[in-house]
Amino acid sequence: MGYRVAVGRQSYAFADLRELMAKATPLRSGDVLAGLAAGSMEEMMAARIALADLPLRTFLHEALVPYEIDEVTRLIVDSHDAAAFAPVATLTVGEFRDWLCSEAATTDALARLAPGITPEMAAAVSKLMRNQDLILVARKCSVVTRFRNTLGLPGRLAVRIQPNHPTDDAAGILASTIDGLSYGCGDAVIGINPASDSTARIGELLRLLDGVIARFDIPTQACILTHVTSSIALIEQGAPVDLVFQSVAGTQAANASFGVTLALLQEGLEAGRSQKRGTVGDNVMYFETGQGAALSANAHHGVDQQTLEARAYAVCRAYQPLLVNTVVGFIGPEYLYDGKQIIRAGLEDHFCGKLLGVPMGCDICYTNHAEADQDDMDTLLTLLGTAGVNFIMGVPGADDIMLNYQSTSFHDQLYIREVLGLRRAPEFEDWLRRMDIIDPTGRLSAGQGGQALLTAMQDRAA
Amino acid sequence: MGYRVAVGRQSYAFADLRELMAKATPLRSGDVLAGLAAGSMEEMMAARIALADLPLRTFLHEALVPYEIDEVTRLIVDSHDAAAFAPVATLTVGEFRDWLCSEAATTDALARLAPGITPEMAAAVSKLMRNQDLILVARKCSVVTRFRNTLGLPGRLAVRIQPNHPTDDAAGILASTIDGLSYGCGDAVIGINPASDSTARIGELLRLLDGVIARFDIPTQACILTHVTSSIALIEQGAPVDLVFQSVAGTQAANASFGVTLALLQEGLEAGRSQKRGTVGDNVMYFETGQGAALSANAHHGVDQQTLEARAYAVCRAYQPLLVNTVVGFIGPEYLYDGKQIIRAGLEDHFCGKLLGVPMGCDICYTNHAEADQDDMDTLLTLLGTAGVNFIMGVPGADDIMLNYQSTSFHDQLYIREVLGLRRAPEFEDWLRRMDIIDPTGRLSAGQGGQALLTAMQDRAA
Amino acid sequence: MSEPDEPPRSATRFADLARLTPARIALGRTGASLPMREVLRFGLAHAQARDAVHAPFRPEEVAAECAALGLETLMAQSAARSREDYLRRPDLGRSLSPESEAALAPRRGMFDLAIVVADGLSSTAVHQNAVPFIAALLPILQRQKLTLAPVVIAAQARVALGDEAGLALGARMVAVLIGERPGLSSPDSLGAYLTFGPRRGLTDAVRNCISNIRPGGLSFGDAAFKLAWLIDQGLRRALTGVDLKDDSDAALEAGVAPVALPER
Amino acid sequence: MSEPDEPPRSATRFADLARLTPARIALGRTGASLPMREVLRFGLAHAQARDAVHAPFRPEEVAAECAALGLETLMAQSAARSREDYLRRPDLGRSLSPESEAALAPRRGMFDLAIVVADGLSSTAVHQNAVPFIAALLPILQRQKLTLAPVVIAAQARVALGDEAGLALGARMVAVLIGERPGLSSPDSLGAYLTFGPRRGLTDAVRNCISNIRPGGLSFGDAAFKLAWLIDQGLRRALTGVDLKDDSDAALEAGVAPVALPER
Ligand code: B12
Ligand code: B12
Repeated sequence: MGYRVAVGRQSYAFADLRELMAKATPLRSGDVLAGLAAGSMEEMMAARIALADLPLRTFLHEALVPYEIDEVTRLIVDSHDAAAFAPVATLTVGEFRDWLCSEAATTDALARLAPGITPEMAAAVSKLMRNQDLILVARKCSVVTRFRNTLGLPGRLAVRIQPNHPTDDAAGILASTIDGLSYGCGDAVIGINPASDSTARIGELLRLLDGVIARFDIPTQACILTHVTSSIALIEQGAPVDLVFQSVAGTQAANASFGVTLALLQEGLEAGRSQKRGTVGDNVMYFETGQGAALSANAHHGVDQQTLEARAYAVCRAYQPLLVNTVVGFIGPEYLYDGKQIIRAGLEDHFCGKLLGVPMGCDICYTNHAEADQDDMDTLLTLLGTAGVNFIMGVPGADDIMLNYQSTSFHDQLYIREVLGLRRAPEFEDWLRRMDIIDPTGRLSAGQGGQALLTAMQDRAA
Repeated sequence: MGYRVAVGRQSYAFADLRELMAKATPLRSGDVLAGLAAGSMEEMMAARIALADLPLRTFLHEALVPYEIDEVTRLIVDSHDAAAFAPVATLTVGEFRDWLCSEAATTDALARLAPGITPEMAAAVSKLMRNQDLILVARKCSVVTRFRNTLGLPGRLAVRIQPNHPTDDAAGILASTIDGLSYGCGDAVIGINPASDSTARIGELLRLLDGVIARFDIPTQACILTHVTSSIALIEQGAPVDLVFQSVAGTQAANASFGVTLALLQEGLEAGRSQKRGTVGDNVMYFETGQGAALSANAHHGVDQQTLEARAYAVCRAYQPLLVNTVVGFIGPEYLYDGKQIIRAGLEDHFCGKLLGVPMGCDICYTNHAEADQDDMDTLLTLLGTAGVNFIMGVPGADDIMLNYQSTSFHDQLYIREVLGLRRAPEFEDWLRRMDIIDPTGRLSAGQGGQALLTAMQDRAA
Repeated sequence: MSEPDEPPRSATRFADLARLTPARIALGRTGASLPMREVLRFGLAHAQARDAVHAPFRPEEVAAECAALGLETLMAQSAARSREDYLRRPDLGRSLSPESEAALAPRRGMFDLAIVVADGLSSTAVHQNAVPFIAALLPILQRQKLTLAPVVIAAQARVALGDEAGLALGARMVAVLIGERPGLSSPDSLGAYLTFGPRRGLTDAVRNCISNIRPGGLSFGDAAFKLAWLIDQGLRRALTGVDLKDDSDAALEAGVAPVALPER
Repeated sequence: MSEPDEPPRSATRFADLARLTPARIALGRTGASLPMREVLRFGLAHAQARDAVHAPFRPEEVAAECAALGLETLMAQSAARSREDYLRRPDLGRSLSPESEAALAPRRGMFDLAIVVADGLSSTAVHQNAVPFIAALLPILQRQKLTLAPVVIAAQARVALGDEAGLALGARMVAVLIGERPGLSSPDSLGAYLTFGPRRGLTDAVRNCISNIRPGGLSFGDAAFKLAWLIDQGLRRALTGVDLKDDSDAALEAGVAPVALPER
């Protein structure tokens, strides 16, 4: 079904819903690369005007990626909760945006609504929203998850320690981990991207982190970000796996390029749960996503990258994850060209995820081939802090020496806590107090805090 | 005196302090236009490395604009407070940045320091600071001023109603003013940019605003943003002038192009004070500035635009202003090319002004010939709200129909209050409560609030 | 689209306010936010205003219209070679190109006033409003018995280009009619800048400005009266700028038009 | 520069940590912020890493070095014509230019393995590490008695360009040695991607990857052993990708090198 809009003397036609969605999207290089972007600002506005008038329920009847060929579409359609959707069922996309901004959309109302929202609806409404709307509404959404601590409570921000090392060297990884803990990081997860794909090596890393957590009795979880099949294999071998990681995308074909299917993710979930390693909850999955992944795998079906990204969250949602991380500027300028595009995408991703009921964090990051710098990251960090992001990365000095990109640092999280008064996960905060790493105001302690952590290192050396 | 830095295999030379300052500046089109910008990122970093090592007191000996030919330089040098400067007198620029970020730089310490800081020092240190530093430190600075209310208290944000009209039509201006008040705006000032330069017309506008303020007993002030000479003339004619306005810049020559001298500003200050119209204080000056003004008047002396902007604040500071407003994206892309440059400049200006002890507000804005949009403004608004900006503009629908640019709106201020919990000036807040315009949480009231304001309109009509 | 929850106030009467000004007031709100329809209306206006900056200038049309008023014209071009150049290099927009300089030189004479029509940031403004404004101005100037240089039609021009043009033509005063930067609600606003004794190196402090000349702003008649008043006063006192205050309104009201009342 | 106030902990011992990893740890802090010297160090590294992306690729040098190892080479070029193009259009970087396609076709044969050296996002990585890595790999491949196609040296290339190159040469398997995107601390990191049955339309799921090959990362010897192990296993099982797990470490430790231990 086509759409036609007249603005001024010009009339614009959009062949189908996919085209309408793509043309309504704020400019980004990935959509230009895919040949889907609007040709002018006026055309973009025409698409938004048409999109605003579209009944929200259209997305329940008209699939952007065909049901028959795509299991992600099937998941979205088959698991849609019509009762939850009821309060907004008669609205257009534009009216939905007004409702989201209104006082009627309370934290509770939004939580009840989430199962009724499809990723396409979330993406559509986000395209009509300014940055301030994305912040304002996301801020009202609260998605709380638990494994060994409680993440996502209002006014709190968690941090993943990302102690990567180019050769997976245990001492190096441990050093980064201890440094991170001494800055009060690590409540989201201590998560290593292994340089190696070797299961033996990954098993060692798992035991390393398990040892640290056990030794200091840290109310947090560890994760090695290896392929889900490796995690399953490791669980079978009896390795101490807290969280099962996987990168996911918004189409079956893109997931296939990642070597995963929904059934495999279900297997991963069950393997993870079978461990019963959580103490306060059993959210065992950790997912990463990022705009452009589907296009980069030639698996985008003519759908814009932001909509596909929202579909990835629907994939995540099905497996009750502890953490979902949009690694927003990670891939490169071919998908998000500069700081402005990265900032916008970060806000969209966070909003869409939260609206869908997913525990969104953000890897606020850029690569050296993109037109971005630390100032852009400071900006996005401040915006996402205001928007209530569940967690961010803690990379030593913001420089990932293995993945070759820049993210947020142990210092950056201190900054955002300072200016926005954000606290850590409650169990973790208590632990940091006990260890005298932080003082009662939440600032780093003036005492001997963190010193004890060094013993982990010394023992190793011994 | 020259500077030389070796980085890697390359060595960079900077002929003098002006060149060093200019090359250390984050990229912006105005410095490129002036032929002052660094040629590469590496050269920029080399300049910053040299600048970080420069003793802060260098700026006391070495003037960027010669003392002999520039009264702004003379003002800066002659009014420097050596005792206030003492705590940082031995630091380099880089060490000064570290001190500013440290716990030692408390709100009180920063207030005591302000008279000891020259604009060149502020500009220099800002060039070494990331966006997050500019926010973090500015947030610790508090500059409180008073006329009919108290502006600049921590946790508070004031708004200027800017009810401009292309023909200065009284009814139109009044309509915009009432609309603004009904959104709880107007505590900074109700300030009109007159389309006309006619003193008679300006006198009418002054009486119009004076009438509204008197009628509803609003604890706020009015201003017509006309040339200081016009305000002086109007005061002599007995017109009700609350605040005396003037655009200023950072060099004598640029001020001359604006038709002002320091002596004239002093006259303006005295004329304003002679009125004794303030109730809680006598800060009677309202200044506007913006990067690029000096260059645009061919009066930049080879100094980068950000440093000159900081010098404009030293001009303002001398006249105990109530309000200083950097109209950051106002002039156009030849000085700040895109959203990124506007955002950076807004943060720098706010930081430098606050460090110098000036009551900084920001007209968060852009023109239609610049590469910027509402998303960039939302971003800068959120950042400046976090940084503790004293006031912003309230332009109906963000569209100034006379000055032809986009600023922040009555709605935008609601947004930033909502997400950051910012309150209005205390006296004004009380008044809004009495008028039932806001409820006890500070949100717009659910009652008949604002209705009474309409009577102003009806009376006029009658 | 649904009516977002309006601010709690008699909406009809607040809505009445909107009729009093083209400003975007009485927009309503949803929570703290602008309603969707206004967000879209704004976005569209922004898209269109951005296009206005780049709308091509058609100097021949302006020349033809001037000819219809009986005015001779000269074509000129600033040193800026492209719109990109113009936007980033205002310095270039302030100078005549060497060719234009050469073209004006032979026309040097003894004129009271030179009028320069410059595209500035909105050729739309010039196309819609420059010639109607001149048409309103001309009769007053004629009554003032001023000698007029040929009208210069300048592309990619800034205000200060008038200084070089006025100097080249030997005019005592120059009036630059220029497209102001386009606004969301007024992509067609014309500015008039008056400078006594045009020559290189002047600053804006020695000019007077009349702005917002367009049907939705200052009418052609009122603007013409103001400009003529300033021209008259400026020529008498041999200056323009901050020392010449626009008291034309008083003159208009008092009927003491030193020249003549505009025809409305 | 002054010592900013250090985190309250025995700095010497925390500082010891920094010797254990190239990661930026034990940096100290001033308030909540990174000390000035680290901000500057980071900024400079960023400036230099950005330059690395644009550092020119010198394929002739690579060819000469390969020749010194006794390897024949072929020059190729992707469909991306400029660095700008390459950065914005990864699709172009994945295809051979028509000229290169034509140049490879005549060399089609029956090879076990084709090696492609591709600039990727860091020609620095390739210039510093590709040939030393091949030198470490070669003896193992020779012991494996594999037939090797001429080495393809490809400019403006992405990983998937190897699929077209391998197909064109008739290789059962292709190993692409490519410059990984430059990091702040490692502008010189080389990746090796192995694909069985190269042809158009493959996804990354059917490849194996060895990453961070450089002196500060995975050593040439270890990387060569891993790659040779994967090649051997891949050829035996006629697959690469997610179904082929890298168990070379176990093999290495157990001494069950199916091929030969790398010479270190
Ligand atoms: C960018 C990147 C990605 C991007 C790729 C998309 C893109 N358009 O570039 C995304 C985010 C999608 C990604 C995903 C994954 N990646 Co990755 N990725 C990288 C990274 C940071 C840079 C690669 C690079 O510079 N390539 C060079 C450029 C010039 O070539 P290119 O043709 O543009 O890039 C292609 C390859 O890089 C390829 N690719 C990217 N990752 C992987 C992983 C594997 C196993 C394979 C075979 C191919 C592959 O995708 C690109 C597009 O085709 C490297 C780290 C590094 N230092 O190199 C990790 C890295 C290669 N990835 C890794 C992993 C584990 C993965 C995942 C398997 C994670 C997961 N558990 O799901 C997934 C799935 C990959 C797949 N099968 O498709 C590991 C590989 C470990 C190993 N030795 O096997 C690395 C080394 C990082 C790490 N240690 O975690 N990745
Ligand atoms: C941009 C602008 C400025 C910029 C100019 C710098 C720049 N590089 O563009 C800045 C911020 C510096 C500025 C300052 C002032 N401005 Co101003 N400005 C404008 C604005 C918004 C747009 C002008 C435009 O589009 N010009 C067209 C472009 C294509 O030409 P240009 O050559 O690039 O622009 C030159 C002129 O615009 C000139 N200029 C700008 N403002 C003024 C004011 C006066 C009185 C004069 C003579 C010249 C002048 O400066 C530019 C560079 O030379 C207009 C509003 C409007 N709708 O036009 C007000 C406007 C022209 N300015 C106005 C005023 C009052 C001032 C100030 C006198 C304010 C003050 N009290 O100090 C100062 C001083 C001006 C001076 N003497 O130098 C009034 C003029 C009222 C009147 N009828 O006289 C206007 C109409 C707005 C208003 N109502 O407040 N301004």
